Amino acid sequence: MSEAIAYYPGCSGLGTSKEYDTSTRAVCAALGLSLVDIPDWSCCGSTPAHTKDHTLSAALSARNLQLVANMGMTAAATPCPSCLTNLRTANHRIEAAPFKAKVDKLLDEPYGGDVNAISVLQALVENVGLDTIKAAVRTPLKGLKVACYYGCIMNRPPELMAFDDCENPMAMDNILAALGAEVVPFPLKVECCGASYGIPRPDVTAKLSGKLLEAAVGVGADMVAVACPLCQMNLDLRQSQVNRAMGTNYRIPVPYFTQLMGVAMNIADTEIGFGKLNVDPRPVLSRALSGAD
Amino acid sequence: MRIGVFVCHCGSNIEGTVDTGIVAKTALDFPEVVFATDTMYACSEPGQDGIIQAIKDKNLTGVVVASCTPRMHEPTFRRAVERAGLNRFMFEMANIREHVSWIGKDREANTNKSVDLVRIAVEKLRRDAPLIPSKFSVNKRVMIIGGGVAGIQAALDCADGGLEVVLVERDSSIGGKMAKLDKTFPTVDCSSCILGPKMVDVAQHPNITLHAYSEVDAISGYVGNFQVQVKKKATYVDWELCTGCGACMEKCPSKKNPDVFNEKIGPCTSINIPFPQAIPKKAYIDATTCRQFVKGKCGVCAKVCPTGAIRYDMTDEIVTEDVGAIVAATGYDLFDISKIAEYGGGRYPDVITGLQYERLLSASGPTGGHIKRPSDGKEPKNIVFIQCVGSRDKSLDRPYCSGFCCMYTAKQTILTKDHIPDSQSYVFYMDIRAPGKMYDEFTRRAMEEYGARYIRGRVAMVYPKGDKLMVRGADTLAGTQVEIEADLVVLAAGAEAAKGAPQLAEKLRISYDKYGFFMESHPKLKPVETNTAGVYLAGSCQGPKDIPQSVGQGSAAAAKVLALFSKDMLESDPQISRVDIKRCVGCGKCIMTCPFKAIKEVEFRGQKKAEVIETVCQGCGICTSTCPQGAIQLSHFTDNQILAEVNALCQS
Amino acid sequence: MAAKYISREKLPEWLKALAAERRVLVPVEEGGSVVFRAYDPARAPVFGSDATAPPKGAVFPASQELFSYACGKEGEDANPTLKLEAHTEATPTVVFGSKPCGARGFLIFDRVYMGKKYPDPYYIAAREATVFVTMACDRVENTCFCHWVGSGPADAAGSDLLLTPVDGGYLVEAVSDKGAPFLDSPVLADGAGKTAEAEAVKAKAREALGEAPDIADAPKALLGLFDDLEFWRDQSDKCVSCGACTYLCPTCYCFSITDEGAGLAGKRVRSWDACMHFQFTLEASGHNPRPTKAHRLKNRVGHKFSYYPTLHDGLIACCGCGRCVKSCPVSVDIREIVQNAVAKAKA
Amino acid sequence: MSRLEELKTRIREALPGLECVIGWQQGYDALHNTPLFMRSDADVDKLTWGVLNVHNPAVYLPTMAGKKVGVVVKGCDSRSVVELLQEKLIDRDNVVIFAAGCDGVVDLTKVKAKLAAAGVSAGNAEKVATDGKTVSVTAGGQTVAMPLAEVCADKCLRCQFPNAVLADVFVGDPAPQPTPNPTGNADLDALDAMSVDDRMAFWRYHMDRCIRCYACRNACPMCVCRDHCIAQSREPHWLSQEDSVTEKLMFQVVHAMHLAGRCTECGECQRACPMDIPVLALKKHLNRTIHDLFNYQAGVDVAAIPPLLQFKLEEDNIKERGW
Amino acid sequence: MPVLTGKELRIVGFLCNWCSYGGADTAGVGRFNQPTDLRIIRVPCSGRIDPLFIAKTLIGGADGVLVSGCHPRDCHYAEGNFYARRRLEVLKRFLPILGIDPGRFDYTWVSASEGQRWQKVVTVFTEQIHALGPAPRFDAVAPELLAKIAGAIGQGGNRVAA
Repeated sequence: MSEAIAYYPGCSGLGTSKEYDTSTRAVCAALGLSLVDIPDWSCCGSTPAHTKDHTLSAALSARNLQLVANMGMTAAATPCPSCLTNLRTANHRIEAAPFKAKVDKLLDEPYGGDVNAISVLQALVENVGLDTIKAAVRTPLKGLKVACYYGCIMNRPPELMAFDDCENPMAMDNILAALGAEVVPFPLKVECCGASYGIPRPDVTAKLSGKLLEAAVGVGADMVAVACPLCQMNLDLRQSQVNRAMGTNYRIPVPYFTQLMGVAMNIADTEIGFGKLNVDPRPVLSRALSGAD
Repeated sequence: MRIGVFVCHCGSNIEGTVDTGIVAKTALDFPEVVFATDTMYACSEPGQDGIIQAIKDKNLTGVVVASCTPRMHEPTFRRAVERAGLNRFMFEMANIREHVSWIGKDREANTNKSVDLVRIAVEKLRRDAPLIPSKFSVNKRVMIIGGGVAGIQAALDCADGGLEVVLVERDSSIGGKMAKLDKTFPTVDCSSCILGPKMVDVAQHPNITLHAYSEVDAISGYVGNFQVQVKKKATYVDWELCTGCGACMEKCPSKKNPDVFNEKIGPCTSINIPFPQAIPKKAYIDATTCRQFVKGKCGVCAKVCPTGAIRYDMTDEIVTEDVGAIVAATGYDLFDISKIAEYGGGRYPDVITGLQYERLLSASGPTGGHIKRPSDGKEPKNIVFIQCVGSRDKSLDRPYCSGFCCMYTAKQTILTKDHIPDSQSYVFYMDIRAPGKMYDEFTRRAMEEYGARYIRGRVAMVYPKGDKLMVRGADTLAGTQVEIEADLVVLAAGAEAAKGAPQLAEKLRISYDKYGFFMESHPKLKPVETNTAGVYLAGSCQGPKDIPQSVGQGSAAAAKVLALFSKDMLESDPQISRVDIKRCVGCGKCIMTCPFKAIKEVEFRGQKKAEVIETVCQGCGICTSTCPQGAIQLSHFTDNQILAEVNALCQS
Repeated sequence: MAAKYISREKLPEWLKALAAERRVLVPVEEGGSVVFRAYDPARAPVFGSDATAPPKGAVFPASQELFSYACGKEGEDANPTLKLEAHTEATPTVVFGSKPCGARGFLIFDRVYMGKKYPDPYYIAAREATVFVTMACDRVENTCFCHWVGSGPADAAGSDLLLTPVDGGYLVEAVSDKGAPFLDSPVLADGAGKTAEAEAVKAKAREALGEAPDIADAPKALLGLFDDLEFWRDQSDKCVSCGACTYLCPTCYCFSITDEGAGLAGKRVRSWDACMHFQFTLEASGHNPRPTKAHRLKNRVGHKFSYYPTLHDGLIACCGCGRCVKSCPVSVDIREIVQNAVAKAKA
Repeated sequence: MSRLEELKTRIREALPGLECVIGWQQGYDALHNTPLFMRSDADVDKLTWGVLNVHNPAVYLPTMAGKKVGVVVKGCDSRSVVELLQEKLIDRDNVVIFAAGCDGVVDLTKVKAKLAAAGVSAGNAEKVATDGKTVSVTAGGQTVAMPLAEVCADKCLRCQFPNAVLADVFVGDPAPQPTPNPTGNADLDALDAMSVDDRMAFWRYHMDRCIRCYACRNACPMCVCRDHCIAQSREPHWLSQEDSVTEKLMFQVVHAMHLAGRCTECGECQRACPMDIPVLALKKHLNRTIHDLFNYQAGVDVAAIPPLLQFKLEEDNIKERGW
Repeated sequence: MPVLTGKELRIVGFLCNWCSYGGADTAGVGRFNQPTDLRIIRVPCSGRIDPLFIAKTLIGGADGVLVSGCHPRDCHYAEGNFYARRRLEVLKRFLPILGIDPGRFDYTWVSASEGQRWQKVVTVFTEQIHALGPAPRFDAVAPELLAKIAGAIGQGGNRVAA
């Protein structure tokens, strides 16, 4: 099987979530899903742009989607739910002709409107398939208890994202189960991590993220698998902040689900990039996989 | 033609934004209009008398009334012109209230628009012809579809009125939702104790034929003469022989099936009598779980049945019932709580519906009337009730209020306290809707005497923590977030249209709203009539209703049927299609498209021609727009009439 | 009166001069057909072949308002007042460049609409206001049969001026009193030297038509076949009962009258009618004395070659232009029918 | 035995049981064929087969209902017969269909233009010869050869059915399936390329010269209202008899809409028009719509139901417009 | 009295009696303000609406035509709107080839209970027609436009008589 899809890493993919990007690329390559880089891609028009100007934000998304169209492709995958929201929102908004006209005015080349944006998670489930993933497993994650945390916007709003159940999504659960991990029933899969409050109100973020960590520990998870750079940052990088604020002492790894896929598929460590995480999952992983626990 | 135009003020309803004087004056310039006036209330007695007087004084041969919608008063004015000696079809209305005065305040534009609407009414009237209805006989039998409390009441009232009644029930017993309730609000009466006798009356009434475990398959005909095909589903038990002794249920080896009567919170056997008071008290076999059908061998019930009533080879049977009127009383179903994933219904066993809770409370329920939670059978202490689950929620396409949930939740908190004195009930609500007699007092008692804690706010999420359920919501009065550790969560699932309601409506040729509830003829004045003559509504099939409302509607529908049947002959609506035999080329396209099979092919001087069957034609006019040469014309809505209206608007 | 000459190059100048004072209709090409339209210097007239539609409409429009009416009412029960308005006056017109047969058609009209019994003011006004400048044929087509009906390629009957193509231009002759003053135009040169050449052109065209068959017995023959429906069935088998032949015929003059009302006002409209249509003789009862196309074709041919000539001194109600043959979707050939009738009568 | 001779033989055999057989013969000149109603063997001798058989003989069938008749058809004509059968306007037992493979027929308008370009008039045609690829017309003593592909009817350029879709007697070898030639859609393509306002001007320009002769209607095999067409009735009174562009165009709309889902695109409406008005484009556009919406083509299946006389509860290709 | 010049355009509605006419009534009862341009012709069923009425109205000089019937499956006569849906859709797609902007005609489904929806439909459609402006007329095509078309057809040149 060889399938190709345009790949939109998003700005965090080049920075804070580099390991998400590298692991995604490596895993997809190994699974035969060819991620084709979009030449000259730019910002998706996320937070800074769309809080200021919806037209500008949509134009930025439309620009990137048209670049995909120019590649002769009809779909793009992105690892970042925030990018995904923005790309899909733009597609939705330009269905109204007057809005599209305003957007096109800002563009060198009008957007044809027929490029679909999906998450890497969706691409892995739909374009690759669980059977293929299962077949690619070399080191089953047997014994590893994982809580899958999707974040609040991966499936919301459901009419726009049109993928999985928005209250009880299962895509990542299914993938990790395919890798051989024991997926614990995590009730707060789509709860808010505090997201952008990290800067203005770190106390709110600490509380909300703390609740997530508490629930994960409560259901016996060894680690929390995530699919969103911002969630990952709040749960991992800010874990000590959480502990300070809540009087707890968590030290639970928060890897990207693609990194765990990399482990199961024997991808090179350099691509998995565990070293970039705050809480290193490797000790927990080796303990779990060796059946020591 | 001598046309009179009457422009109604409707008090200030029209006059407020339309200069009716100018409309009347301008109407005098229209062709064949010889009289025009404005009038205060055209529909009032003096108003109607004025029309009648003018017809006589001015020798009018046709009348236009510009007032409200013809859907309201067209019959009124038709009767008025008929009293004055005109044919009642020599009358047209211009709707200058609903379509003009009430939808804008620009007096100049409204007056101008009213003039246009009068103009097209005059042009249409000029092309009207007198129509004479023909008469046909009435079959004085009535069918009631649905054996809930509304249908039971309608059936008993009709039967007591001397009519032959055919009652069709989808389940194996009548009783409907009311039979599943433990107690009723606000009297906390025993539900089955007050319903039971009525059910027995149905069984024993000589005028009532009951088809239980049956569904309406097809309906043809028209008011006075419907033919209804009823599918009697196979019960695999010969009900002539079954005595309802229950021996089969005791021995049936397939015991773990979800009990539909108990809202699937308890098990039942494959051969089953749903509850002790069932009418008819007969057993039926669920072939999807019965070992004889699933595995091909068992036959235990056949062996133990003392009367030898078991028939594994039984098949569905169609019986045809000829009736003159039909009452739809098909009730409602509950909103599927699993659609609101954040509440965990369907995912967490201890999140249940109010009706399931009703079964837990009921002495005839799966727990014998002891409240035990489904997951582990423990008695719950903290019980959270969530209101408006699938009601008043636009995002779920359920914007309407289900009406009775506030009340039954209050009742359930009271019963909970009675059952478990050391329990605590919490109720998350949006508003308390308790507008019935003694209703509000009842909810107050729940709070004040029984200590139920009412929290005004929505629940955001229910999630498990250990063996508890965490209920997180807002208390909008306190302005805080609340989180309650619950043992059991009861969702007041909203009412929605019964499954299959739209399909039945299509068979009945009645309208239904976007949620599947049947449409009444007029929301205020014709609450149990439909727009299809001879078809009436009772109970929650029209919209959520509590028991007294449903019973009242059952009686109302029965009264309508009795009034209809008080005449031996009915008049057919003469607004039907007619064939110009000279123009008809016999291509049969009208026959193909007629939804009522109201057109037949006949031979006329050796040529094929179409002919309309007067009593069958419903006057939709599909044939008229299908016939390329316009040889079949719908009376009162002919091509020339519509073209005259078009031309009047285009050329004015 | 002495003939004049005009070169092709000068023709637009003459047309412009004529158009300055009156409506000038010339044949122009429109979507593949040639139709008479008001002269527009930007559109070159097509003189080479006969127009698809003859200039019939110049005098007898396809539809024409006979009068308009308006009812007035003053308040209730007042007797309505009725205002009628009729316009018979016609626009002075020159029809320029028709073939002679196109103008000859009006001879058949004239006897109907300008007779003593039922003079038609609308027609008379239009006829008198119209001058026909026709162009003699220098070549003939397979469908031409003017010589059968007592006409020919240079027939002046019905025309006011006759142009004959000669080398470099046209010889211009006045062939009626109405036409004579037009020769005074300064654009026209002396044509004396071109007369002989013109005569040769006319003779050549006439010769190209060959001998006409003898149809003198046609009136009697057709009348004799009045009840022979099988004959007419055979002749009309392929006819599709459309109105192309009648509407394009320079001699068909039948009309229908309809009232079109809108509110209190309206108009009475006269429009071309076609005897090939079912509605032509449809009675209000639904009965139709000419129910089939056989009945109707019988009438069309019979009228032209028998009934009309019998009433009108032998004048055949056909100018032989051949449009009915050429424009018929199924090539019904009136010549063949007439000949078949004559032959059948002989047999 | 040639196809034509075999056809004649088969028709002669069948003739005794038939009221007549409809075909073609040479008309008033070499360029014009004309429909032929064969009632005797002598009539059969006149039968022709070839590029000049432009007419659709199916048009006569509904008027002969009740009589048993034969009809000779080209592929395209046979679709009209099928459509008539499908709508039960003729009786299968009463029609015998004779057919042979068709190589295409000419569009006389195109032939005339070719001749005009060569400086001769079609009105003087003397002789026509064809070899299946080329048509040679002799007129005014001059012979002009033209490739059939350049002068054939547009419908032949798009032809999908060179052989009858339904025939009782099929003589000779079936004609090969032609490759569709996009130029056969040039008329519609040109209209598609116009702005809406230009199209209005287009129809105003063309309909102005319409003479309301109804040749388009009467030559149409699917116009079965015939004598009762609403264009000429007062009850109902759809159209006035005024010579106005709106009334004339409205009739074209009536014709087109009444043909929606029934038109087999035989092109007779446009061929019959004495004023060369491109009325077929309207029907082609409508057929394209019908195909897009209902994936339907008229006149290929006797058992089909015309799409506007039926419906689906959920339409595949009709989208609800949001408000 | 004509439509109010400069203020209103000529919009004709064809509404089925049972649903949309009732929906318009419901909108009236609910006092849902609407533009005044629309004039409603009541017919029993959307199945009664011959698409030719719409063509006739538009060619006859209306600026817009709005048709509304019962929602599919909710026809008082069971099937009328199903036929209507096909016929009206065909007409809508046919209009542009005639030279009529398809935006001048729309059809929709409004039930007797949907007063607010009716208000929205009328408002949006009226705005749509005002955006398109007064309809051009076949009998008043600008001479320049006509000349342009004539020129274009002339250049095609294939239909010139000999």
